[in-house]
Amino acid sequence: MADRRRINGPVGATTPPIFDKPAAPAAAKTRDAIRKIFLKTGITPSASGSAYLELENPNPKRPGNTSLKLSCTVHGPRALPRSAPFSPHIILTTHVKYAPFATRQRRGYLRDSSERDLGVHLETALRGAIIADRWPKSGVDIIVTVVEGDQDRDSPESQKDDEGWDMMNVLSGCITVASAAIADAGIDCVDTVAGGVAALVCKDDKTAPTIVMDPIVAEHGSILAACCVAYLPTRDEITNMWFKGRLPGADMMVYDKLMEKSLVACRCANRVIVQELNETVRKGQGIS
Amino acid sequence: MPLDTSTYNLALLRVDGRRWNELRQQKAQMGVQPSADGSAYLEMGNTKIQCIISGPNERDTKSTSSASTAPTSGGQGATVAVSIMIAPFATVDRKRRGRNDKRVQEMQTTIASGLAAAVQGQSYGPRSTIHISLNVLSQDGSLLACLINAASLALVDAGVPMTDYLVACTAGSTSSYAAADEEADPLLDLNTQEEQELPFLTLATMGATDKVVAMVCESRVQLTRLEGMMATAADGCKGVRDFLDGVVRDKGELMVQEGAIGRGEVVSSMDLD
Amino acid sequence: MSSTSQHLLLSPAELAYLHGSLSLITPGPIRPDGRSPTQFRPLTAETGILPGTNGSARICFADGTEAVVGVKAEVEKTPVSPYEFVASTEGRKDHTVTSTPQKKIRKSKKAPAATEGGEDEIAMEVDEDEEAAAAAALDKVRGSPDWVELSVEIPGLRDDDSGTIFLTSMLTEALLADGEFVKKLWINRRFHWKIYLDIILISPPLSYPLPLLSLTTHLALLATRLPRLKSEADEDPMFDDDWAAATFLYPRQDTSSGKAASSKSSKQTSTAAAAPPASRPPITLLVMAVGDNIIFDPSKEELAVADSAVAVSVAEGPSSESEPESESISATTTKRNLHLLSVRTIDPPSRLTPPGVPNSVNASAWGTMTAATAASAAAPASASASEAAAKHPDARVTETEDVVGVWKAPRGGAKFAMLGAMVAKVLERGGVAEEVLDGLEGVDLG
Amino acid sequence: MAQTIAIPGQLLGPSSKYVAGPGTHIHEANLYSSVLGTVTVVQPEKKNVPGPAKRLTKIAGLPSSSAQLPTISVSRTGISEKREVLPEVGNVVLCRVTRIQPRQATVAILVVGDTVLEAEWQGVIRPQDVRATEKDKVKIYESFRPGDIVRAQVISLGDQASYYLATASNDLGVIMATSEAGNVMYPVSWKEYRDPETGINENRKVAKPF
Repeated sequence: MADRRRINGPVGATTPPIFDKPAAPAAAKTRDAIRKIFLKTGITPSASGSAYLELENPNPKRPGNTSLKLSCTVHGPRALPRSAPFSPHIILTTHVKYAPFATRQRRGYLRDSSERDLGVHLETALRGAIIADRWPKSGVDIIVTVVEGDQDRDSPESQKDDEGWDMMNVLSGCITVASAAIADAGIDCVDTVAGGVAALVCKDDKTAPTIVMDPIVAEHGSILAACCVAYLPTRDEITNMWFKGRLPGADMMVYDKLMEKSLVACRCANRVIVQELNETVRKGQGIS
Repeated sequence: MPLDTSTYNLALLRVDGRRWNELRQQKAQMGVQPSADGSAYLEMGNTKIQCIISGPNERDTKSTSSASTAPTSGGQGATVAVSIMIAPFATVDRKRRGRNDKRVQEMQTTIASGLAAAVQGQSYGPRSTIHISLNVLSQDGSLLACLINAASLALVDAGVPMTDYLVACTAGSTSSYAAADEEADPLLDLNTQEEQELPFLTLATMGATDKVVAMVCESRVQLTRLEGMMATAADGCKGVRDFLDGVVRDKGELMVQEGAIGRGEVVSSMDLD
Repeated sequence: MSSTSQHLLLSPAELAYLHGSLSLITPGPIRPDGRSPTQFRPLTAETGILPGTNGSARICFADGTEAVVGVKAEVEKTPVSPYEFVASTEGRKDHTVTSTPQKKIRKSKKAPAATEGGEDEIAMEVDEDEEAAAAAALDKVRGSPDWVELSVEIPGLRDDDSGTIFLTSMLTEALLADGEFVKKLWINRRFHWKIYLDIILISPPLSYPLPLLSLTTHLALLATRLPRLKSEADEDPMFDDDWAAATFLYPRQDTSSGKAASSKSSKQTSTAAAAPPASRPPITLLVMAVGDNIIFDPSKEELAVADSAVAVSVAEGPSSESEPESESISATTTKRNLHLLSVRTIDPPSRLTPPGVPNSVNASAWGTMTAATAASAAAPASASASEAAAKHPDARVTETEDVVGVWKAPRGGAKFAMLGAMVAKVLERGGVAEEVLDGLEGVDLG
Repeated sequence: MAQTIAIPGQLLGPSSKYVAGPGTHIHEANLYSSVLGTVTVVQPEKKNVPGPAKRLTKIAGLPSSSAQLPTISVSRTGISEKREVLPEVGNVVLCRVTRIQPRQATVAILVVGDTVLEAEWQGVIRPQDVRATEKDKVKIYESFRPGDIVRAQVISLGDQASYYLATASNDLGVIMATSEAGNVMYPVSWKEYRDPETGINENRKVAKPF
């Protein structure tokens, strides 16, 4: 018999209220550059290194005109716990955590598998850059918090993007912000790492697909394929690459063009890092 | 869907056409996993289990955290660590078991303490561990019994000294507790349908002797019927032991042919009881 | 710590020797087990080992690593998301959801500046009877990625361990990348199949488990069969309970239509392997680069000296019209239409290996610049490095030139051209991917 | 003028002209910066031909004089006062004794050279490293007590948990001790501290105050 104390909801499924029709996205002007990046290091005094990154939203419809906010803190190099085995090099642990309010779908406080996946990508990207045997027997924790995910709040629910393309933009942001934070923390790096994304998009199945840098998921009709690259500009080497999607033919041409485009995106992002790091040193010299 | 045992009394045949004291069809293989110290694959009916043994080696606490352990020969011998992994596709409807699933841990402890009684661990010293990992590929009744049989077969393959095979079998009673009719006779080696419906117990004995090492009964049984069920289970264990013994002897024969052990020294080293 | 690097104890000298032998150019890389760069380790594979599942497979490598995959399918109700409801009302059709699939409704969409009341009538014509061919309806259908659930179980690793999760997401991504697989799970607009793919690694991983897991998944999906649908379009699904009539998830390109039904559970050893199915599930190959050599299916030792490693997921799509399909059915000459699904770089465990100490700095080897020590051939820079050594014999190793033969964990990443070459080598005509697919076709699907 | 600024990965010079100091790394015969900071070039001090080199405790070959290259290094002074330094073999460190066991004294390393560490590193002083003379007659509890501040020298990276330290020369040892009664004591001899109020002497391995 039903529990008298509990008031049960209606038996069948009910459809939620439908709000007013969101305005159609403005025709996306062809953007052949990455979104403007705001980067600031040394924002958290308690961490040994920290950085904050924002990606500007080109066609804002809401008050805050950013589409991605990331904050990264680096704790280390510090002593390893007693139980850890002897390691002649630094132990790198990376955590990527979405704030519960960051994306359209609220995420819990425990890290789910997609965040752990991003963590492994970030670790691969940074381990290539860090000179590990400079800090024997020590560990460094890199924690990136996604304050605002790169998801457009206004696109109608039906276009609910469950392909996860926005994860690539978040990963490239994480790589850039973590690299700035590591430099701020004074951990020896072979080079600064910059993240960049390029995607193969097509308006509708008539027009030929085009390659776009730093894609905004809601702006394009449908994204066929995308790749996110972590790049060392002066050494011209790639430490992490993540490609996903379906290329029309098996020809490598489209694949290589996509990769080159993402490297261009990385170089632009790297310019921002270099400028910000110069800024901190100049400011540091000003004081001392 | 309840198993209608009513038809049983007519032709004395069970759902899968077996008599009351018939074991299910058993198939077994030893040494299926070349990279492990000892391995065995056992099928009793549709319950299929693969057992991998690594050890006896120096105890590293990391891997034995999720397993349950039991010291052998009163603490001076090696410890036996058992970890069971039930595949999500093992049962009819897929069920993914969490990490510390209480029922699995309980089975692990029963098997570990059972094997600890059978294994002569003192030749390995207290700091070594024999790690037994059991993978359940498909589950159709008397799971604990099959796990024990697979583990003891794999231990023989790993060359761990044991006093005797540790064999186990399940036995149930045809009428449920409420029916209370007198001439309910016991059933041997139950499958899932019978287990869900009838009271049953799992009995593990030290080889063909009647020494009971472990007994698990989680359903209500009338005391008068318990004795009959235990006797049936003990007979079942003898049948299982003969089957396992056959498998081991075939494997031994194979090894002799392949020249793993010389024919002469085999006979001298075996102190025939 | 990636799962591969735990119990591999190789000294810097061994690592340097391995790296040297693998990066040889002239006779090509010399691998510890003597394989050619594109040669795979022998494996035994069998399918249909678990009658209780919709499809199952087991692959065992020669070195003993073994994986078992079970595929189970359940019918699940498709949640009708409210917004689809909105989209359908935009089309102004009557509210009862009985019309045929969306494709038949011809509607012209005015600029959605429709006022709240939406009184403009959009001409709409519903053809009740004209049933679209199933194929035509299929491409309109868009499955959703959460119809597939894949879980990996590795002994010794917890399932929320980052290594396991990386493997799981890589395998899932390969399956979902091109959206073809989820379309097969569509029953009608109200129901769909939910596929559970459970992968178990029986023994602790001896080498990086990715290729083994993906090959086993490939075989299990090939052997998966779903009961034949008897019900019509949008009714509650009714299935034929004769398992022999079950249809394969990846239908076969059979000449005789009855072939699929007749080759049911009875093990046909004599007949030629069934013709390759039109499209096949994806496979993921692990490719490794040392120096300029590209090596496939690396063992644990080889992976420990890798400069870079990449996992490439490839699938064989239906032969697209653009390439004329050669008529002969025999597996060798069919031109496979491979297309790339996903590529991920793997963090090689070589970065976690301890460095060797060159003689110039090693105090116990008279770390001085006497002409005899090999270091003198290196740039003189290392000379004064030994001066630092003299200051305190075992001071931490200061930066020195890369001395040939002394192992140093690789720094930085891989060159762009090298990554491109690795992917190209997998995809090229008659390349490794095709060789693996041919090999897998040989397995008689139980 | 402000020194030049170096970003990790910035080319500093060919490795044939410079020697790599801290904060730099060598890649394909070129010197690159590996830390964010300012570049400093240190000319090697003119080496007057040294007399017979003082016999070092260990026989180490004489550095040949041909390599007189300036060492280039990138220092993080000024970037942030928290400079992360790792205790290196040979550094003189200040540490606080946290635990005394018969076979070792466990210490927490606080200061390396002249930089105060932010992270806590653990060190261990073994009885045979306490004194240079009569190594086997050393009693730990007569040399250190929990709470003392000790100046020691790092002799090895040690095991996974702690560095190995030694106080085997005169200017190493306890530099500040608190007595049983709890007030700060002053050194009276090379192995005794005295409590000014109670006048009781306590045994310590005293560092020669300079």
